[in-house]
Amino acid sequence: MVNLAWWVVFLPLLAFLLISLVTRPHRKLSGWITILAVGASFVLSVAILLDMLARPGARESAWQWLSLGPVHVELGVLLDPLAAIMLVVVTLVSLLVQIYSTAYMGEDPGYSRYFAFMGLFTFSMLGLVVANNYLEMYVFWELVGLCSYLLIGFWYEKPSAAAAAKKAFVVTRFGDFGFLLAILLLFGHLGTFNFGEVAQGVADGRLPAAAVTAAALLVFFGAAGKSAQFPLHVWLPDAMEGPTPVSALIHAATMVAAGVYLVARTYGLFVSSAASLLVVAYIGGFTALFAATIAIAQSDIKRIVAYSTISQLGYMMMALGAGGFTAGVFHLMTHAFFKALLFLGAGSVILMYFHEQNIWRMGGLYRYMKITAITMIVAALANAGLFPFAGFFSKDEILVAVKESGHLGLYWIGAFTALLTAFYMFRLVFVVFFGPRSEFSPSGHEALPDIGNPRPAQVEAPGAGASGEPAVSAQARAEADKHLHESPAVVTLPLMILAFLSIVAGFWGWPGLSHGFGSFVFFSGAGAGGGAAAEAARAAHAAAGFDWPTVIVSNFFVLLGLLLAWVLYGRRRRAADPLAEILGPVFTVLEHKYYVDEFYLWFIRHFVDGGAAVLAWIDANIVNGIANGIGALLMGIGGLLRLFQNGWVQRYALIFFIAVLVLVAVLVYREPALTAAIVGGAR
Amino acid sequence: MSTDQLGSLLVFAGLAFLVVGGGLGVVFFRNVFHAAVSMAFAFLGVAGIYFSLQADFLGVIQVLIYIGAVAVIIAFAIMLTRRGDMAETNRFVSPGQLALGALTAAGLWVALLGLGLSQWPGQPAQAPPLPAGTDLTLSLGQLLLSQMALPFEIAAVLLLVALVGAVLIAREDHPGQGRREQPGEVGKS
Amino acid sequence: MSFPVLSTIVFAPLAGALVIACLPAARKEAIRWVAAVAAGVSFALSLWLVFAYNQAAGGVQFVENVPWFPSFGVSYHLGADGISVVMLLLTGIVGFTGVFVSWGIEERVKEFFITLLALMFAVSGVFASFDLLLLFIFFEFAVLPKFVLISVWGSTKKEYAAMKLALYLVLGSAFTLLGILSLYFVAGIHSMDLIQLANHPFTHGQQLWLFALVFLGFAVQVPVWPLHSWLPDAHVAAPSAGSMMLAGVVMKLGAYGILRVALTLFPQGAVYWAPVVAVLAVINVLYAAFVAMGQKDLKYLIANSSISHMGYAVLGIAALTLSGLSGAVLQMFAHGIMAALLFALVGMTYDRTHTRQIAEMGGLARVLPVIATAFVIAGLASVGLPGTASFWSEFLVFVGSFGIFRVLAILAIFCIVITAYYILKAVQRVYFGPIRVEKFQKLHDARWSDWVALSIIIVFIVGVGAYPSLLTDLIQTGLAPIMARLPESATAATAFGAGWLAWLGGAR
Amino acid sequence: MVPLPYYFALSLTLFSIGLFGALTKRNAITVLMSIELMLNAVNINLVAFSRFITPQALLGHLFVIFTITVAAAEVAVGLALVLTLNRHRDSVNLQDFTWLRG
Repeated sequence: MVNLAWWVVFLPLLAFLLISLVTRPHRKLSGWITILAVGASFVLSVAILLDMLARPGARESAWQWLSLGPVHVELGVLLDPLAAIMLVVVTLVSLLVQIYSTAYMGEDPGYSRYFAFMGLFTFSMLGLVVANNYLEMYVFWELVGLCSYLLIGFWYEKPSAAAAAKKAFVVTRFGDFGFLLAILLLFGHLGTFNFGEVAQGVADGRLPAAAVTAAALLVFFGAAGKSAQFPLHVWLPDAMEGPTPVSALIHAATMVAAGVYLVARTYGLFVSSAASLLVVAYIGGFTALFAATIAIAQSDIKRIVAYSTISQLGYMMMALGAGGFTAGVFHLMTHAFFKALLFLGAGSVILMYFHEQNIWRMGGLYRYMKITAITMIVAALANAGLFPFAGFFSKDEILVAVKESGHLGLYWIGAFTALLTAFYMFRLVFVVFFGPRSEFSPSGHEALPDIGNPRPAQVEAPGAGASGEPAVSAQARAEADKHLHESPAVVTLPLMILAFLSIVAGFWGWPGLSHGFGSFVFFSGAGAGGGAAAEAARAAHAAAGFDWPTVIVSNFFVLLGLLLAWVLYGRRRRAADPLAEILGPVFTVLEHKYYVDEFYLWFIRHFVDGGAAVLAWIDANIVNGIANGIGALLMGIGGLLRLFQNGWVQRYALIFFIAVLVLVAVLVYREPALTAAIVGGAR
Repeated sequence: MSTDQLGSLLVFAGLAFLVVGGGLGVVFFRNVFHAAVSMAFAFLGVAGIYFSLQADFLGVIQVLIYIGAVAVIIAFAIMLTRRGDMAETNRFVSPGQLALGALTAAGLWVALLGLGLSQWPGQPAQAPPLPAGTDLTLSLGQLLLSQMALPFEIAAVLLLVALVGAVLIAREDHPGQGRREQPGEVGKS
Repeated sequence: MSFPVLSTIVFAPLAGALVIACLPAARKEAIRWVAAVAAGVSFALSLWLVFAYNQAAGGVQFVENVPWFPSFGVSYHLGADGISVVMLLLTGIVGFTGVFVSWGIEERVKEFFITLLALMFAVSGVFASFDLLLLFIFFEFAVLPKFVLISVWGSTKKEYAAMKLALYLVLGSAFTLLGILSLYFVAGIHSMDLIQLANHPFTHGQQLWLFALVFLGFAVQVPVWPLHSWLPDAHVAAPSAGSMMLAGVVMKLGAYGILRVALTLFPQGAVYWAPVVAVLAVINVLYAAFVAMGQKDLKYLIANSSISHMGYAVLGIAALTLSGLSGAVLQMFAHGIMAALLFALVGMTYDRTHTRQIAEMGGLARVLPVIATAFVIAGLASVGLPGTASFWSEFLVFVGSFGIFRVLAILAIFCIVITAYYILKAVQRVYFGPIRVEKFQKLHDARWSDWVALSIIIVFIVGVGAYPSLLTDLIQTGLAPIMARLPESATAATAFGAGWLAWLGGAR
Repeated sequence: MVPLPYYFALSLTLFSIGLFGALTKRNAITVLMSIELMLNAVNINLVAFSRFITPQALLGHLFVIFTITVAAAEVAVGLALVLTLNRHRDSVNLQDFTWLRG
């Protein structure tokens, strides 16, 4: 069964090579090659999952990649419940996104290039999931970063896309720097890269406590880079420059989850150093709250969902930090479904609405896109965490785990973030699908300036829209509406599947279920052993069933958030954001994402580019200067000597005889014996 | 001092005066032709010195060649390169070079004078008398054609080469020499 | 003695040059094909060498030893051990692709290829020679074609750059010659043969100053930080094939020299100076990276990034561990082909847009897709992405040096972020984004000769990236004798190093 | 016959005058003349020392003969040169003939 995993991983790579080398000119064919490859991988993954469900346990097979003295690097596959789950999630979401992309990227000139990169991405992500040692994970980790660079910068002609791609790569690379240091630290002490052996080494205490914490924090540093945790979150919102299916696959379901997966895979490190757990929990919690607050003030449909992703990832990290391994992973799975659905839904809206992304130019689209609307509402409910939906079960588990770990502060942050999540989700739903059509809705395909969140004051004056844009006449809007229609089946089918999953997936985690998610994916204590204590805790936790206080608190907050959204946006009459007035200056701060980007840019422009310019100047003038200086010095001395050679015969004679005079003086007065000998020697 | 010593001293003084005066004349006369004439007198003085040293053959040669040939050639040269006002032809170079030149010459004179006058071992106070009947010219001739035959021949060749060379250099039309340069053009050729 | 493989590899380019000399200058095509064949022979044989080298036996193989100056004990001694095989392969690749990249040269084609082949001859000579003086002669001979290449076919400030290169390199080789002669007389065994000298026990004191001398001599070539200012000017001024050979192979002569002469003969000296070398290496890495970031000219950026990457190789050498050294040698190979590819691409871009200023170029990817894709691959290789050869080399260097110079290694590792920043910034500014300059609309993409060159190098970059042990096993056998002679306390570099050196180097 | 140092003194004086002339005169011909004076000074010395120290050997005299030959040749060539230069540069001033400068 294990070598099936090799096929799961390498099929998409085959697709990538086939497309980029052979079938590049044939668009349709390239699309189908990737879909077939990922589909096959999906089927095999499901087989692996079923086999894993039948007989759970870790199975590993490795192949010698590089051995050099003490350094042994393997290319291996490690299958255990965690990996099996992730395999299915990744391949399923990837398959749905590929199908969806055939329509979304329909008339794009880079069609086959897009599917080639999608194949490469799926290969790297699957490789990352099945990796059995740190270095192999780092290799696929970087490859995934590469694919995200290529796909964000897919429309490389757009300067903003190219800049976003570079930003994404550099920020995640910054995280990878930490991850690499962790690997080197662990290898330095334990002499191995393999996860099992490292966990065993840590358990046996061969790693000093300080080194364990350092390694754990560095690993988390890498994970924070990839999963866009604060302060390395800045690249994800900009990554929305890429095509929407890319955002759906990479920046919602799979790649960003890699950070959480990494922490889960190396959980042995974290468990044996309480300090690192604390850091992970609090950074996770803070990121969740931080991102949620920003999300409520965004105007771009994709950026709202992006910040929601950062917030949910914060939840997962908080869960792992609080010891809720199962909760974190379960939320990872459910989140993948409804977040992918949200992005694909947003993509469907954008596709059909003249590629417009600002929610304040939409409004009342429910009539035209019923399926998209309904599926997005399901996703919003799941994301907010209302009872029957998947989000509720995973988020509830997280809150329970946080409460059990005793971080009450985090518990209330989590609950309040649930409120914010519900609020911004339904702000989006109400503004986009319900209420009156916006006065600034686009009538044709020409690109319109970004109007951000129009303020009620601006819209007060009749006819004048934000930034002086004339309100669109009713007649023009009616004519534009004729173009609006539901997306084709290829788009709506994945939406419906994901919506179904967003509802059903939650039930697998029903507390107390005999073969529930908790009994399948759990952290079995140190290494493969599975300490008795962990076993008992898990059994007790599973049997406890619902933790009623948490259920009530979380649902109450969600409903409150929904109500607030309905009050502010459900009954609005104009395309203007009342929240701007309520929060005033705070709103503008949120809208500008706490000015984190601006700070980073300022820092880079001053210290990094500035430093580089200074050093470049130093190199050009001082180091070069010295070299040229020596050259000039020699030339100068040469020039001096030339004075003696000015062509006058008499000048030469003069010098000649001065020398004779000096010689004679020396001979006569300093060496009398010598001169006597010379003069007297005639006989 | 005996009378003949006084006599020879007087003769030497006269000759010395002639030589040094001629030398100074060469240097200090403004007109280069007067310098040439004073040079001739200096050569005459030198010839006298030879005779006073009983080197009569050399004295004759000195007169014959130096005064007869060299002085004459120099006179020709002066005549050939005569330009305008003769008085201005024999001037000194720039004062800096002049001072340096004078200093060097004087320095050399002082240094070597000290050496010359100092007593070095084996210096004969008085010139040893020549054995009677020694014919300087005869012995010189024998020496020249016996031991010194080779240098003698080489000297002959040298003279020939010099002769031909001088003629070639001073020829009027130099093939491929191009136009004359004006004084202003320094080092541009 | 069987077929003299090494002599053929070394002298094939020279033979090609001589044949070209006989061809009339007008027949450009014939000249180009003769050059291609000559370089091709050398490349094919070096490729064959990789597989024919008997790794089990190890040591120096394919030996050709003919006494040359018996009175001095100098002999024409060619041989190849693990390291030389890898370096010869590098020379073969860069030389062969260099010929194809310069297919478009029009003025003075005949002299160009004669010089290029002469350079290839000199460089492969250095890598194959096991006699100290022979190595030095080839080393010195290499300066001549470089000077001619830059000063005749160069571009910006070519005379200045050529003269500067010549002066620096001659300065370097002056120290090297001083080192070689002093070690020859100090050893007194009346032989210049590397293997015999390696067995000769130099005293500890001798090893200290001899190592310093030889290292300094070769350091100018690498270049190590204070002596580097010749490189950017020379690389920028050189024609694309010239800068390919310069960046691809000639920079490695210095590092190879340090490894082959300084490290093999004076291990204790190496251990003593290791912290200083490490500090210089890290300065090299960070300084050049920052300077590269501040550059406006694309070719200057790549030249400085080459210095930064060679800093990693020197750091690997300073670590004196097996993984550090093998990482250094692999980095020499990986950076060699990658720098050659980058310079080839910049050359191609320059031939079409006639500008190298990053600001003036933009959006070339739509007009030059092949060159843009190759540049992205090369850029990612220089960033050290897995799947490219430089990932493995940098990783091995990090593993090797992390244990010994903790603080310095961290600084060097941090530089992968800076490199990513400036390389991708350049790629974004030059190839992505909209086309800003109107006349760049209609540029013709890569010709067939460019295709050949690019594909060969990319195959090697990705090939070694996917399966590095092909080369690392070779390198490991090559390093075995050196590692054996390193005093076991080599890892305790601080044992000999003066106190503050150790502190600076970050004791374990 | 006055004692030897007198002759030496005379020769030295003549030599110095000749040297002074050669170093400081602008006119090429005067320089040549000064050189002739220096040569004569040397000849005086040769003859005087030969007469006082080795009256029989006559080597000094021989030397003088050869010096005179050389001097004559030298004057001839020297003046030829001066004439040609004069034809080119229309002046006899040594400072105009500076083609051979660095």
